[in-house]
Amino acid sequence: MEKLMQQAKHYVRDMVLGIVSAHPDLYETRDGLPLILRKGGAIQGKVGLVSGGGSGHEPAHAGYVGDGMLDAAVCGEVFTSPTPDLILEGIKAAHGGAGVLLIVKNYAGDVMNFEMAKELAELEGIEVETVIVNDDIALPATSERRGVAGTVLVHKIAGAAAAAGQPLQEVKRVAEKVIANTRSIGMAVAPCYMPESGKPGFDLSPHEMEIGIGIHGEKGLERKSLAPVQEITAQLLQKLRQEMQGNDVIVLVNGMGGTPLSELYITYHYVAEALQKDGVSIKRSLTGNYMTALEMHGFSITLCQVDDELITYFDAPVHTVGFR
Amino acid sequence: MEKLMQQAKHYVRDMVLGIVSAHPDLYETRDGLPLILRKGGAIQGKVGLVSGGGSGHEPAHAGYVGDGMLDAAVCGEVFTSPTPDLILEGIKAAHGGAGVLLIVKNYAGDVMNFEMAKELAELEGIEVETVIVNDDIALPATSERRGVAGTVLVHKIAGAAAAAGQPLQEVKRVAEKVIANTRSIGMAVAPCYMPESGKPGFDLSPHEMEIGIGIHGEKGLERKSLAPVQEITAQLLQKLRQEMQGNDVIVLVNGMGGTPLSELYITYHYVAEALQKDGVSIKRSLTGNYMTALEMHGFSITLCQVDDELITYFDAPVHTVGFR
Amino acid sequence: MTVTTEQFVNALRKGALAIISAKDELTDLDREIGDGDHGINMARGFQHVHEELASYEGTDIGEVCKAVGMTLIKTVGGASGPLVGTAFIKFASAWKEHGTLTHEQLTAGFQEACAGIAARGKSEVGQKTMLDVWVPFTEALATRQNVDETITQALQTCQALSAKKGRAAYFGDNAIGKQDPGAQSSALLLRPFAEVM
Amino acid sequence: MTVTTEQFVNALRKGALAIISAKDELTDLDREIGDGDHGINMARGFQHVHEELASYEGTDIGEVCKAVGMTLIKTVGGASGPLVGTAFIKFASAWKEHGTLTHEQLTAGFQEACAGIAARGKSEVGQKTMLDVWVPFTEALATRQNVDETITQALQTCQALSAKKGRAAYFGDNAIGKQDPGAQSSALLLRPFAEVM
Ligand SMILES: Nc1ncnc2c1ncn2[C@@H]1O[C@H](COP(=O)(O)OP(=O)(O)O)[C@@H](O)[C@H]1O
Ligand SMILES: Nc1ncnc2c1ncn2[C@@H]1O[C@H](COP(=O)(O)OP(=O)(O)O)[C@@H](O)[C@H]1O
Ligand SMILES: [Mg+2]
Ligand SMILES: [Mg+2]
Ligand SMILES: [Mg+2]
Ligand SMILES: [Mg+2]
Repeated sequence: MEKLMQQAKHYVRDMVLGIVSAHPDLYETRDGLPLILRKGGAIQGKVGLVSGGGSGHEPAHAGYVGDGMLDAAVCGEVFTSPTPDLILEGIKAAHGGAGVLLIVKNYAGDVMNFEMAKELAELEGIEVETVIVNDDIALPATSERRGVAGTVLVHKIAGAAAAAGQPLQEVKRVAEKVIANTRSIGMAVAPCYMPESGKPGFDLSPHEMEIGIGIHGEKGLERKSLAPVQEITAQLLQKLRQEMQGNDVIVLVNGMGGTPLSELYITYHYVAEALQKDGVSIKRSLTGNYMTALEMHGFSITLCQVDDELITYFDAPVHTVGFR
Repeated sequence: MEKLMQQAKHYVRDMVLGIVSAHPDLYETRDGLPLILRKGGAIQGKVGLVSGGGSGHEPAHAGYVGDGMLDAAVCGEVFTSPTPDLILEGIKAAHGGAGVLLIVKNYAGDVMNFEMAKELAELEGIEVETVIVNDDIALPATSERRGVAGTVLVHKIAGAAAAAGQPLQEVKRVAEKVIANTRSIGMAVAPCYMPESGKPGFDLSPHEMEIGIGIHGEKGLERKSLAPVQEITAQLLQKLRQEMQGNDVIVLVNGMGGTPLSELYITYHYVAEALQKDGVSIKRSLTGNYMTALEMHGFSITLCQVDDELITYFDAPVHTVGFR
Repeated sequence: MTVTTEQFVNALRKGALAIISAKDELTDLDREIGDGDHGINMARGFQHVHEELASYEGTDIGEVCKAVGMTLIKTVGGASGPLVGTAFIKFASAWKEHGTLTHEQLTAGFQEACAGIAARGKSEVGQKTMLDVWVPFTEALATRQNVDETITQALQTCQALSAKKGRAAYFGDNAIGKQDPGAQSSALLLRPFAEVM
Repeated sequence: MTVTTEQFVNALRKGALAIISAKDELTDLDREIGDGDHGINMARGFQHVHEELASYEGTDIGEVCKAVGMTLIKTVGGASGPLVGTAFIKFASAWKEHGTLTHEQLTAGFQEACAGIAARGKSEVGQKTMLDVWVPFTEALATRQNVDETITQALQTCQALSAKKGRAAYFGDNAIGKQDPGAQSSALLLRPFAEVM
């Protein structure tokens, strides 16, 4: 797979320059750092929300910076956690005096780098809390579970709580509630290719699919012959539903970056049909590319069990490129 | 390339079902037809806007149905013009007493099928006008030039004129002004695959690219070794600029469906840099998947020369899934 | 020579089946100089036609052609749908209420069909389209030449043309040597009519 | 045995170069049981370290380690960045203002580094991570065993482990028989220190 880029080592730099120049009304950056900040800077008295991680997941995380969601997105190298010094800059930019919540996906690298940044920020007198998103049920051990597309719902809902003027501990509680209620699982029919090495994350033969893939080109946990999408979604939904009690959900059918939108809507059709048969009430839904893995061709399904509080925050106004 | 679908022959049906069930607040359909209609039906006294064509270009055209843009999108089979009877249903649904404008891309099939539908609608007493979009400069002969991503700008700007209450002839004039001012050209590093045949539109060796591709898997007009993106954009911009006088433009960097958003932003960065060097003023810009060709990996650049009138319409509020 | 409704329907059935069987081949031709759907489009439409043919029993040739034309217009789509559909609608008006056709009537119907395609497509013979089969076929019919040989010859001529209309026109001279998918499917459709004449 | 700043820096230079040359190999290991970036990450960081080494002349071992640690933390990213970076920061506090190191001081510094990695990574030896090289290396150093052989042996042991930490843990037992990329890069980094001891 060929890459549309100038030089692999400038991939993230050029992307950040592009994002900022494409949306001059929404974003700013600082000192040429790979940071996407909400235009106008921190809002005084509002809890700042900072997320980020490796790049290659666009529109995550930059696309979720804006009114009602994030204040800063920290962009690491492709699929590589950003470093603590950079995250610290994001925290400082997002801090409007009411503290900062870090929304971190559960990867060793992200957890450690954000933790080090938190320590550094605390040294500078900024109150910082962290939530760790681990919605991917592909792995049985919850301690190892990865943060994937469900992270976007945490951004949205916690972002609305912060925008509503809630204090840091309350925003954190809401974020943790979303995390506790959210589960995802993904699949792919074609891998992604790293800009630097040009190599695929895994090699798939034609007519095969990987179930339980991550969003960094990690192999899946199971390889099968490709099935019609109704069978695939039934299998994934069964795994998801085993972990959930409630019957009121937000559904997210997330594209992995290289999936035609038509296929995502076809997938959503079978997901919605199966959930309805199962007595589940779809309160809200999202279909599209929300948390991608470069040009991987596949999708993930996320279910988030909701109550009135979460729906109210979910419906709150938002002004970002990646979420509407 | 494997397809995420149930059955090729139900590809469009399932997609339409998915689109409608994913956005119950925005859309409705009618009698199980592959039509996407704005929820609530035609607006009395407003000129109705109908577009469409083959499917596989999502979010076009369904994603542009909504306040401020289209009233109906007619969904043909993948890359196949819809039939006159179906287009007629779309026209009827969009007609609020003030006539209907058909926004048609310049393909023999679309032109003929929309023309037949117009004749049928006129028999039923509906006033219908047509504009033909032909923004793709890959072909020298303007009569053969295809309608590609620039069509989205016609939807947006004519949609705003209709929403502003302009009469049919005036909406048509605005649409034709956009068409006259808009030029596009595209390239790809990987083809798309037809759901039914499973075959690629063209075969590319690694390290090659096609310049001047269409949005239906048509081969490009020139095959070259892949170059860094700055060289590619310089070459495409030179072709575009040869055809344009004005220096105030809207820029659209459109993804072909399988292109990572990061690559589109990298592309936008070099496009913007080159235009600025060239003394062109970018009044507005769009970067993302607007007019795709299934999972094709590539992009197109569209320049639309604008004045105050077009910018005002471009900036007018819009409420759709595909455009914001 | 007269053509009965039964003969006409039989020829049409053969033509439809030939197109359905050639689906992949036609699609591959369209991948070369089009968008790779011609076989899919035509097979979809003629599948419908084939299924409906039985229900036309007892009607006249004009009725059959009107129904076939409407089915094609509604189910083929693309560029070929309105064109082939128009041809049958033109047949329908030429042969309205005809249970049999004389040689002159048959010829006149095909001439109307060719004119209909040309008008709808704003095209003419020599532009590497289906007209490059329809027009020579009709001329051979009018002048009582060997229709089968004419089709074979017409396909050869068409293949050597540069493309001026439809998607193949994007390739212009690069289409020389490649067969036009619509010409190919038209040959499959029309060849069985040679037998009834 | 004492280690001078010059010897220390020389060993570090060799280790950095070994990692830079093994970039593709390390990345390929990470493709198998990770996300295919370990070589890219480590090479990026140690490229910076290598370029900065010259500028450390005249400073002591503690200073060198502090600068190296900060550079690694700021430029490697991923999981390996904070871990290897922490190791050097721990060296820095153990060897603060030391121009030379005795065997005991060297050992103590490595023990601090191992503890630092384990604390930062919430991990321990036996989980198929870089600790499976760092810990046996440090033990061999403490007990004056053959460090070079120990590393070779440690890599073999690590390769046979099931994965419990980092991305490789996603594969659990399926990681058995595959080498941990962080263990491999740690071996490349630490092997040159065997020579100065
Ligand atoms: N203007 C035209 N006049 C006559 N025939 C045409 C014209 N445009 C296209 N065709 C015919 O239609 C064929 C393509 O049909 P098809 O592939 O089904 O539609 P599309 O080009 O819309 O994908 C061409 O091979 C050609 O024979
Ligand atoms: N919790 C941990 N403790 C110790 N080492 C770890 C831990 N997590 C990961 N590692 C090491 O980091 C290596 C992966 O580094 P790298 O690929 O650069 O980062 P990432 O996993 O973020 O892509 C693994 O091979 C392993 O040796
Ligand atoms: Mg990584
Ligand atoms: Mg077509
Ligand atoms: Mg075609
Ligand atoms: Mg890695």
